[in-house]
Amino acid sequence: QGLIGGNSDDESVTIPELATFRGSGAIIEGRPAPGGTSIEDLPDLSGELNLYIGGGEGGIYYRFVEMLQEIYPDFTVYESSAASSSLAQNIVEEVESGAPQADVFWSIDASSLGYVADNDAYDPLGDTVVEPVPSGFQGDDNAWVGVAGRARSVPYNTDQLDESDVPATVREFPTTASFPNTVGWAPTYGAFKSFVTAMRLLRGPDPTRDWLVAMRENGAQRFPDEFVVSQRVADGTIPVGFANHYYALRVKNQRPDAPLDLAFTSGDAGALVNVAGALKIQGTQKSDLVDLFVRHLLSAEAQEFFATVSFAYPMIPGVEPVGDLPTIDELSPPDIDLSALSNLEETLEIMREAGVPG
Amino acid sequence: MSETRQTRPDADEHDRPPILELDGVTRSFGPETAVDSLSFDVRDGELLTLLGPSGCGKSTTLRLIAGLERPDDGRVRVRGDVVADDGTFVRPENRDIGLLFQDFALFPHLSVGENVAYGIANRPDEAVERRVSDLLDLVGLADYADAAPDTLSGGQKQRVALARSLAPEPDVILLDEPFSNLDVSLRREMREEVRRILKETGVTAISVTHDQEEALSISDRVAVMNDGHLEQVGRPETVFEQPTSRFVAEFIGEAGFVSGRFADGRVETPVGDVPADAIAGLDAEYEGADIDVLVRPDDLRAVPTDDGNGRVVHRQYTGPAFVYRVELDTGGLVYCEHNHADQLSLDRRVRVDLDIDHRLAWFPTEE
Amino acid sequence: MSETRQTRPDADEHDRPPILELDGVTRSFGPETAVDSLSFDVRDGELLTLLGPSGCGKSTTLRLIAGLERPDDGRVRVRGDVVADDGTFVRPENRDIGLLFQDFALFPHLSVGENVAYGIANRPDEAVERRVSDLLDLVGLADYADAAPDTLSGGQKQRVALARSLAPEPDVILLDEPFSNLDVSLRREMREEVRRILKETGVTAISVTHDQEEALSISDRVAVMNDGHLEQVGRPETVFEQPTSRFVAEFIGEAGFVSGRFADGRVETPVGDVPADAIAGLDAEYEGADIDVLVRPDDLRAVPTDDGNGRVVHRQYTGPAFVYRVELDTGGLVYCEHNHADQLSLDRRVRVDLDIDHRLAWFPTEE
Amino acid sequence: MSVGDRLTSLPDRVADDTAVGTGLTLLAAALAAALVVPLGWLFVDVLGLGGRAIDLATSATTLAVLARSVALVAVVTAGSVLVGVPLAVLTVQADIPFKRFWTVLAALPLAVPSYLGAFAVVSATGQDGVLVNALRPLGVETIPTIDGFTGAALVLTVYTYPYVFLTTRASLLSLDASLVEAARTLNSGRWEAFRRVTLPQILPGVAAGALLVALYTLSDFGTPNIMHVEVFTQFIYARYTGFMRDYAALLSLQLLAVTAVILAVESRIGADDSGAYASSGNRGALSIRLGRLRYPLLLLPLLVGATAILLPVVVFALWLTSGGPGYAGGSMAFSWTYGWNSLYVAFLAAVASVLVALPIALRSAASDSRLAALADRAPYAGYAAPGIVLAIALVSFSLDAAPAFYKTLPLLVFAYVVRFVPQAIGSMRTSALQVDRTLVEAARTLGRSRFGAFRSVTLPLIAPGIVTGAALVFLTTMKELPATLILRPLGFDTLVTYIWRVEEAGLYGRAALPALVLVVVSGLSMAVILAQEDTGDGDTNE
Ligand SMILES: Nc1ncnc2c1ncn2[C@@H]1O[C@H](COP(=O)(O)OP(=O)(O)OP(=O)(O)O)[C@@H](O)[C@H]1O
Ligand SMILES: Nc1ncnc2c1ncn2[C@@H]1O[C@H](COP(=O)(O)OP(=O)(O)OP(=O)(O)O)[C@@H](O)[C@H]1O
Ligand SMILES: [Mg+2]
Ligand SMILES: [Mg+2]
Repeated sequence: QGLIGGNSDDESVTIPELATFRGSGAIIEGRPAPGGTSIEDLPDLSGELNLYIGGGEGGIYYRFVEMLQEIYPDFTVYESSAASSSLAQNIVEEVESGAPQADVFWSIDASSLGYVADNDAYDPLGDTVVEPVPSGFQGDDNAWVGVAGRARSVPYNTDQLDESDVPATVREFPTTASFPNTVGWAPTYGAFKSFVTAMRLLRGPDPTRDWLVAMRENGAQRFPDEFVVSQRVADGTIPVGFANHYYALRVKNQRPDAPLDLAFTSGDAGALVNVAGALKIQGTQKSDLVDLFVRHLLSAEAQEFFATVSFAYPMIPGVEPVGDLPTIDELSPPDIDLSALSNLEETLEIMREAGVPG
Repeated sequence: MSETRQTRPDADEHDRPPILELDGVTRSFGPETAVDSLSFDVRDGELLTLLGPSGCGKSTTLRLIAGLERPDDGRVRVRGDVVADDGTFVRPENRDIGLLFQDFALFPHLSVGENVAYGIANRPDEAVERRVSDLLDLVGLADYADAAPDTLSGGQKQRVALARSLAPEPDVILLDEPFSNLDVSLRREMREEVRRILKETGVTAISVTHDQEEALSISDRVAVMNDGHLEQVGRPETVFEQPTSRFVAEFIGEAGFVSGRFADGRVETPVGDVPADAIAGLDAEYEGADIDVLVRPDDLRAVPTDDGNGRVVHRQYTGPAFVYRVELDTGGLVYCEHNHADQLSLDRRVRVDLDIDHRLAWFPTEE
Repeated sequence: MSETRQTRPDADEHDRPPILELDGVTRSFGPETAVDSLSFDVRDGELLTLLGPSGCGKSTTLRLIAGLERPDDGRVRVRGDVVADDGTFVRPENRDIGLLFQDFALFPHLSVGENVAYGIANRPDEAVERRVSDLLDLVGLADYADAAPDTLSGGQKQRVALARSLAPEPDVILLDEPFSNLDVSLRREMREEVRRILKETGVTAISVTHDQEEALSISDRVAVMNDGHLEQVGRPETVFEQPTSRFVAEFIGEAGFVSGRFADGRVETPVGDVPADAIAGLDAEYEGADIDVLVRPDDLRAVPTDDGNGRVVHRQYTGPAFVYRVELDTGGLVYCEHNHADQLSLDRRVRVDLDIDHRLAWFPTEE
Repeated sequence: MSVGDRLTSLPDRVADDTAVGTGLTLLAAALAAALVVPLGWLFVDVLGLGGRAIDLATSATTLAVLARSVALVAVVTAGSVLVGVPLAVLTVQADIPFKRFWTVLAALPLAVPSYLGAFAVVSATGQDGVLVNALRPLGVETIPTIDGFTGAALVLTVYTYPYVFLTTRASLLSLDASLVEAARTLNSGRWEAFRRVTLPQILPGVAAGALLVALYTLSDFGTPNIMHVEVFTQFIYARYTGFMRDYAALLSLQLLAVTAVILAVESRIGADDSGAYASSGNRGALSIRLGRLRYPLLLLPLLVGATAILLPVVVFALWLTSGGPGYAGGSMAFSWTYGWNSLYVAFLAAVASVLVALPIALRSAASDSRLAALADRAPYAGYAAPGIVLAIALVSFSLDAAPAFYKTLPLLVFAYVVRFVPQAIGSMRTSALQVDRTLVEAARTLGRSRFGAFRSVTLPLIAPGIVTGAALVFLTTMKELPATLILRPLGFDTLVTYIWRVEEAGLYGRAALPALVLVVVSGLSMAVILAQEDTGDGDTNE
């Protein structure tokens, strides 16, 4: 029971209590109430909205959309979900043909947003919409806004290593004596490719290739995805790996006693923070509804949901990341335009040349 | 190989209007000419039998008439309407011509009854049912209406095929060896029955057969084909007794030839002298010619004797009789048929005598 | 319908060892018993012909012998070894028995030559080639080695099937209507050729045929089947002249019956008196019995007369002769064969007389 | 004249068919063109690459990956034939009990998306696999991880052999048993008779199935990806997801070139010159008595069935009960509508494919004109293109050609037809080849028009092929993912898109129920479909 309600414009709309938006598990307990704008303080959503939502994390995020539809009986979302990059390319084509299908694009990574933005297939979001989010997580011209973040991280096994054993830069990994045959990675995974792209943008192609070769020659082990990498680290099969931060939290949430912790490199590609974000598709007839929808995604409840259910980095200052994660400003991400991550061609070429096909 | 003499037209050959006319019809498969400028007529209500050696083009002729093959050349007319020539081609389903296939072509997915009913599906159910059961009765398969074709014996399949082709009562029906898989008594019974039906309903039929007795006994006319062309067409008696070519003579019935010179109103042959008036069409104009006279097994008798004019080289039991093959001392083989009671042993020397009660046919002697 | 009398064993019946023995063999398909406790032997090197009405189980019998069907009951032995009974079943490929299929079963994916070569593929290439060309010569298809089976005429297919089954020179060969699609002259030629080959190579053969002349003329013995069981087996003359059942009498050749009482050493029949010694096996013990005497067309003569004892109800032209069907005034039908020169018209009253030169067969009169 | 030459004189035996034949050829060609046109949009994409195209296409890495793909294709195709043909023979000709059950079981792996199977295999094996955990109490400590080239080959074989199985079955069902009997009496043992008589006659069927396997393998992305083999599709996929559509299109065209080669190979062994194996006296299906071997032989379908179906079901079910890896939270409830949607589109696709395939297959069976042959072959391009590539091409195509249909059900069904119609063409053509032409001629002389004869004779006789074709399209549509994801109307979810979504979200356990539903529904529909097939399946020799 326990409704926060009362302020709502419409008697029929009841906002569930905060716990409903929270995940469950050891690392979630005892969180403070989130700051930021509550859904209660936002106008009601109503009408129909066509949503393109990227796969992967999007599957979890979509649960929040379902909750919005439960809260607002007059609000209906028609979704289509596919790989973010594929949706991005579709959007560009649809817009070019004058037949956009969706009103809003919720991508799980910034490169897809950047691709749509670069191809001018967006309409800018309202200023009030993007205002709560730090500028590093926005597109130029309000093209898109981040709604949840994820950081590259280094999961390590606490039984085998101390945090101090983990080098502060990825550059040092191949030369770290205690690491041969031990670093786990998942080169086919999109986030890994973004990481390599970032490295390429930061350091240039040749050093990146050399780094990949050195890693491979040092016996880096391939895994199908980074969740498996994190599992294997927790199992002690490998002491350390490269993975998005939330995979380790997922493992921890299930196996609270697992000897698993996260380290972060600083200032280099290994500390890249990528975001899932929303974009208004050019030609939508429902510009205001899209703005309002995105504001809902940036509400306190939504951010709490993303933080506690998918262990993402919240995008508004009032909401803490889960567990003992450093806050976003404690991380030292590289200075890089996230939209530029969409240029993968050279990255793939480099990876191939290095014998680490993606 | 076989020279042709003038044909004596049969008396009734122009009685009735032709319902089917083939005119110079030719059909080749690659280098092989299966049917070679074939021309003949079939008259309304007539039963014509096509006879000929295996591979001579009989089935192809039927297929051409039915519209399953298109002639390379020539014209086919039904009731005076052209159904196939250079420019015209009437489809098989519009020709009202039924065909019993040599290899039956029963529909494997339909029961026996459904096969028979296939061509009359547009009639009222009850009529179909009645006709199917009548026809199955006719072919002695009343109990098999529900059987699948592939559980039938060879003869049973053939009978179903017959019933199926009769069902729609086509104007013209083509029967490709309709009784070849039937035993003699069933065959005799069926062919009389079929002939009766054809005659009653006035259906015109062309039947292919390898059974001479069948050809001679039930046909109104017999057409003998050889290597794609027509050798002779005529009433059974004519074809049998007055073959126009050696081929026909040898193809129908066992044929022996005895040679002699026609002189002084008689022909002197190894089996005795034959008066010219016992030989059909041997006019004075042929005086002095060397001729071969056709002798059938029943025209000759072989008497065992130590001198004689020949020797038994083969004998064949046929039930009621023995047929002896006798090699004449002058060369040449003749056949003699004897009652099975008087047996001659193989290699026995015999004297062969003529014993004729009808006029014989003759051919100019070959070089 | 047909009573059976004692069989007189044929003289040569036990000459040679049996190579094939069927003993109580039964095979049913659902409710239908296709072969019903069939027992017979075939002796080494013999040519046995199976005769019987359509659907009587001939093909099934061959399939049982070849190993393509398993008997429900009974035993099949080849050279004394059991090849099929309750517990044993020797596979077809291990029986060394060849089979010519009634419906040919040519391999459509192989050319004519390849079809013939199929069973001898393990021989050296050259030997295969020679044998194939010999066999194709034999069946008159030397030019067709490369043809596809489905471009052949019916008779050509049958000949290929024959060549194929002969190629591996099996110990025993089963021929299911091997000549049914061939014209008479080719048939005659082929069967003599085949018989010669079989005899030369000592192959044992069972041949199914619907051609009586074939059955009587080339077989060492004839087996008559009816409705799944054996009616009679014996030498051709025996089966023809001394049938042990009315069924056999009627099935082989045209049969008429005349009835009479056996008294005072003679039987008085509507066609005249017959002395008892002209009737085979009519011993004194039957004195006083009512019997039917079997008369074949050649045992009777019909003389046109205004009184007489019967009436011509049907006549059939066979080439050399006419067969008249005469309805006797006392009831019953008889057949008379006359030379084609003496013709009787339909409905003519005739006097039918016996004209016999061999002993007749008889059966007790049916109630 | 050789047999081949002779056969060329066979087509159009009913003499008036030439005109209609030409018409039908044109129709077939038009249909084929309609199916292939969308792929033309790939060329448009490639044009964007300009001169780089040649370099990219011939780079050493491209060729190396291509070679690996081809090797995988070869291994999987061979494996599928080795599994599929014996199973087909077993279920058609052998005297095994519960034939229908084994038939459905053997065909069922086709209903499981191979990537799910691959996923299950990877999860089940290896040092921490589900299987090891389950077997640990029994003392099993490790099971080697099944992955890499061998793993991919294994999984693909297990999930694609049903193509060979089904098409071979259709051929076997129309086989004239008396031919095998003839071979046996000519002293061929069972095996020899099979090799020399049965095999040549079912070869077009086997080849049709093998072709589908080869092209499926060539175009599959999920399985090699999960098994960590870098194959060409993955190469393409990586470029596509890296926003390099033109490059991906170029590579796709290369893939289509490989397809052309495979098609050429198939038409050598397949039906082209050795077809028309009609033989008149059909004695129904042959029965092989297995005797004591009967039960041991059933281990084959059991084993294959167990790996292909049971393993994923068990793995997913374990996750369903244990929560499995992934998030504890999140609901994404399963809805039965997904199942209904799957059935509905699969049904529409099957019907549409049969309608499209029929003229193409009939024409190609009856005629040997180049155009008819081309019409028969061309649609395979749609099948061989990786799903994602085809989906992209279709997006461009429909946006340009028929924007009104973009993301509508008709377009989705069209996509399925483009993608899967070759499956129907192949099996229908095989059975059309086996219809004895004199039967049609008999129908014509009995007064039926060409169409009437077709309806009452040809159609029932090619029913096994139609049924098989429809079943193949139905099953593959049920599990199709890439095109469905991209082209479905908004809000239209199917079992597979749902599975994809939960899997992507890491909610592996939730895939269990829909995966199970997919298998069960496919199994049931397969049973229904195969039931129709048994018309000609009399056990005459029992
Ligand atoms: N596979 C089968 N299933 C059901 N019935 C069958 C089967 N094979 C044969 N029969 C039946 O068994 C009987 C005997 O058939 P069989 O083929 O042996 O006859 P047949 O003597 O060869 O006849 P024909 O001279 O007509 O070829 C027939 O009534 C036939 O319908
Ligand atoms: N479709 C075809 N292709 C090639 N040759 C053919 C074809 N059909 C028939 N022939 C050939 O044409 C000739 C005549 O064949 P047809 O079937 O008309 O003979 P037939 O007189 O019916 O012989 P049979 O009495 O043996 O049935 C044969 O030599 C045959 O091989
Ligand atoms: Mg013929
Ligand atoms: Mg038979």
